[in-house]
Amino acid sequence: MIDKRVADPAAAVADIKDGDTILIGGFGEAGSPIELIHALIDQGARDLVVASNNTGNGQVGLAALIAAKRVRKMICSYPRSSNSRVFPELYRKGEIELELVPQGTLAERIRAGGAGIPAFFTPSSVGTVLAENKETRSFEGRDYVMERWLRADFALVKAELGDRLGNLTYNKSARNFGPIMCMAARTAIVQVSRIVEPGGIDPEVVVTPGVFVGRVVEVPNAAHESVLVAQGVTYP
Amino acid sequence: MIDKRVADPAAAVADIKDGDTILIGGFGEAGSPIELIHALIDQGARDLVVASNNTGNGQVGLAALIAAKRVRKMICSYPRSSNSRVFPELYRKGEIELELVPQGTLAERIRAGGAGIPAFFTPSSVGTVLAENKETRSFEGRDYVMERWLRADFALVKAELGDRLGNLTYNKSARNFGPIMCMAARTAIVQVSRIVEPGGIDPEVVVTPGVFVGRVVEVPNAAHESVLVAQGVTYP
Amino acid sequence: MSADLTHTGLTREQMARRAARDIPDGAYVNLGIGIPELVAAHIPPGREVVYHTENGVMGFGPPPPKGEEDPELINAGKKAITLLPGASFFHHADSFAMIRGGHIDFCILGAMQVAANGDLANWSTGAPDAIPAVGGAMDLVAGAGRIVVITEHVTKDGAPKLVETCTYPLTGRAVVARVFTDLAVIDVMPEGFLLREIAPGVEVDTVKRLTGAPLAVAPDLAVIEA
Amino acid sequence: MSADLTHTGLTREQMARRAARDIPDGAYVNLGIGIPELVAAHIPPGREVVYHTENGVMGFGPPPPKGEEDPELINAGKKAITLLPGASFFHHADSFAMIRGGHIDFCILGAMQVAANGDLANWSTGAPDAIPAVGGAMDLVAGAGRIVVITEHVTKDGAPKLVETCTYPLTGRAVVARVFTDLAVIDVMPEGFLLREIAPGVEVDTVKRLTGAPLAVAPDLAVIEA
Repeated sequence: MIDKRVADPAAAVADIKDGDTILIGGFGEAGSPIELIHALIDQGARDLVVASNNTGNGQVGLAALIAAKRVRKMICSYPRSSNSRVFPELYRKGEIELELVPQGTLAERIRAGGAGIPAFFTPSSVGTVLAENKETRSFEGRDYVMERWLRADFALVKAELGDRLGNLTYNKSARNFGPIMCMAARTAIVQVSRIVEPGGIDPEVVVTPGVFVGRVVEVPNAAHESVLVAQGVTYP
Repeated sequence: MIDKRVADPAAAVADIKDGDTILIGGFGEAGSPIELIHALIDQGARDLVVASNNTGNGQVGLAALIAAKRVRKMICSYPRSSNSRVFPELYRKGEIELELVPQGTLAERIRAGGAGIPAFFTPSSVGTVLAENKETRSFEGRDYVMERWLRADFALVKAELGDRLGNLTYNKSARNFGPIMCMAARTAIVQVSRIVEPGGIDPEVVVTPGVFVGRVVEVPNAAHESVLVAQGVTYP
Repeated sequence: MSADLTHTGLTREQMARRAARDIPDGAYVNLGIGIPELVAAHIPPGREVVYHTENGVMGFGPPPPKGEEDPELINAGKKAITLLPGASFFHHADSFAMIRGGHIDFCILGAMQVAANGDLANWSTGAPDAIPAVGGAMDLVAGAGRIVVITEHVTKDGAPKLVETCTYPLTGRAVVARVFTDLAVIDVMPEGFLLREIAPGVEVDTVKRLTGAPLAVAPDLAVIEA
Repeated sequence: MSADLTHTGLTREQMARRAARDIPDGAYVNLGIGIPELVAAHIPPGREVVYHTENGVMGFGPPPPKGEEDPELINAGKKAITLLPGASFFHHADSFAMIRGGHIDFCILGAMQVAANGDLANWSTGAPDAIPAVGGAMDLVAGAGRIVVITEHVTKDGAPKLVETCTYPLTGRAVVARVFTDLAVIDVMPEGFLLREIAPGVEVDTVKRLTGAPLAVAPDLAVIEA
């Protein structure tokens, strides 16, 4: 029997290794898999390359992982926000690398990684510093820049419903990078609000088919980053 | 008020012009927009370039459009089947062009057209006659062929539910090329089994957001190609 | 240039109201963070506009009442939103397919600088200690149908934001079609900036002096209905 | 070569049963049209396998009873299917993302020719009047994890289908890992074909004679449990 369910976040992230590349879902706090990230902090892997749209807030979740000096390099589109101090401090000190990628290019690179497309052309960033040293090419008289796929060892994703086969639904705008990150990772690790029986998700409304998912762990009352930040919580 | 509803298939296809490129949904009969195709036959546009996975069956739907000599060129992956005689006959006589494309490349070219990606690299067809005269390139030691996006003037698509904003759901494996063809056409024309009020489709289960759709026409009891073929129906 | 700061001009709400009048009925619209967000409240009656936010929502509505915010229902500015009937959710690759693929008709962005050829700089000062953050701006300017900018005419220090050539790192080249400022509505024409409309009580010479590039004046120059 | 046609060999069902034993528990599997379709009925007890069909269904089950076919629930061979609990629908680009992206573990295809280096030809005779039709075969061989072939060992005319070099147009280069025929199980090794298993009652020399390329014999050659 196929059973992708894992007992808890600790078991789900147990085999992440030093130096791994990890996609972490979420746009701001929506879809941020805080419990999985905290389990990764506890687990201790370091020298990680993390791709995520942002760099976290306060001292929890992704910001806490960065604060714990586990991340060698961030690949993201928007590494600052009103409550984001951890990344900027380390970045200014030269203690963390940054690969800045336009948000749509980041999404498309991840989708390409999942879809077996090693490179593609996009009009985004043409003529800007983010296209420097990249191949550009003209099609029908318009310039495009070539971008490479982004694939990863693991993805940490937050979804809504999941079954033992890995089928997923998401909650509202927490969907964001989840579906494509599941596609692009060798092993996608997903925390869901609730695990249901196979068939408990209508085949028409499955957003991520289980083929893209490696592990599913139930986290019934996931924390919200903004609540933790407002409470002044620091992890660990 | 935005209202993409159109009274009937004839009105929906009225402005298709000679020489237009048209994406036609369906995989075999599943998802084939027969009523829209028949309206296009009645409408009379010719010299069309049609991209569709197959070439139709019997003397109805896509096969009837081809039989009526309206199609200059087919772009497809599998232009034959047990009941497909129209295309093979014209093709052997040299009266219709064929651009044969691997099915996944066809899908990805259409998706790229809708996503603003003018070209991408794929491993499919490398080293075969279908990659001849195409640029190939090596990434990480593996060869890939460059393929171009496929965009169209119109798409004819069959969906299940639709609303006046163009939001769509599909029915089972009739989904196939529909969502990506809606993306890649300047005007996507969609026949739906039923029109519902905005909000009648849960935002979580919308498959094609209305932004990709130009027109929606209700066709409550759409014909099934296999039934028509079994009955020996010929259109017009 | 402190004297220039005393010029009469539009409020942010007035700028937003003027920009809103440019949005056609039925448009799919993406509003940037900041002043552009104010535009939604000013769409003229009778027009239906569908709002897209790049984090995966089409058809959202005004912010919810205090206390009813859902942390998983937010816009690109990470602010709580509501849904209108006919809304939909989709993932990030599909969201940027909408943008890059030319499906978003109208995009209103903020700006640090706009050049006379339509170049836009709105993401980085390029300062060595700045944390560069680009978000979806480069995708929006590359893909949206019409790109307009809402911005104060000058910086807090009084320096022109409409310039001959951008000194900040670019977001995109030759992408801006029109600029709405507190002083004027200015089009980017093949020949450069063209003053189309002017705020009530503001002199053309004032606008010219506060613009860092030549400014042609439309023969049918109008006063902005604020 | 008419005498060769009298050789004892496996039935199509037996070929399918042998191939099915190679499919690991938990695999995501795509079965080509023809003999490969028969494999699903022979998965050994205790293994759970999830079937993918490129027209956008994951997790389908056996054909429905006569009269209960749904024309909008079909597989890539355009035959009616049923759904198992945990099935899902998706569009064509996502379906081929699964294939091209390496998410399908195991793919069983038919063949017109397989070369000693693993080249596969299974879509066209290349005849001038043939209607070329490729479907998803080129994507499957480019992306699926392990590609195996089920085929009669020789054509209806008795010509070898395992050859030194394919004479028909290729589907993909060096893609086939193993071939299941009515006579044998043959691996494609860096050195060429290797006979792993042989059908009961069939002589090694017969298989060699009916193979159009050198055939090494595994030291632990086994008889197929048919």
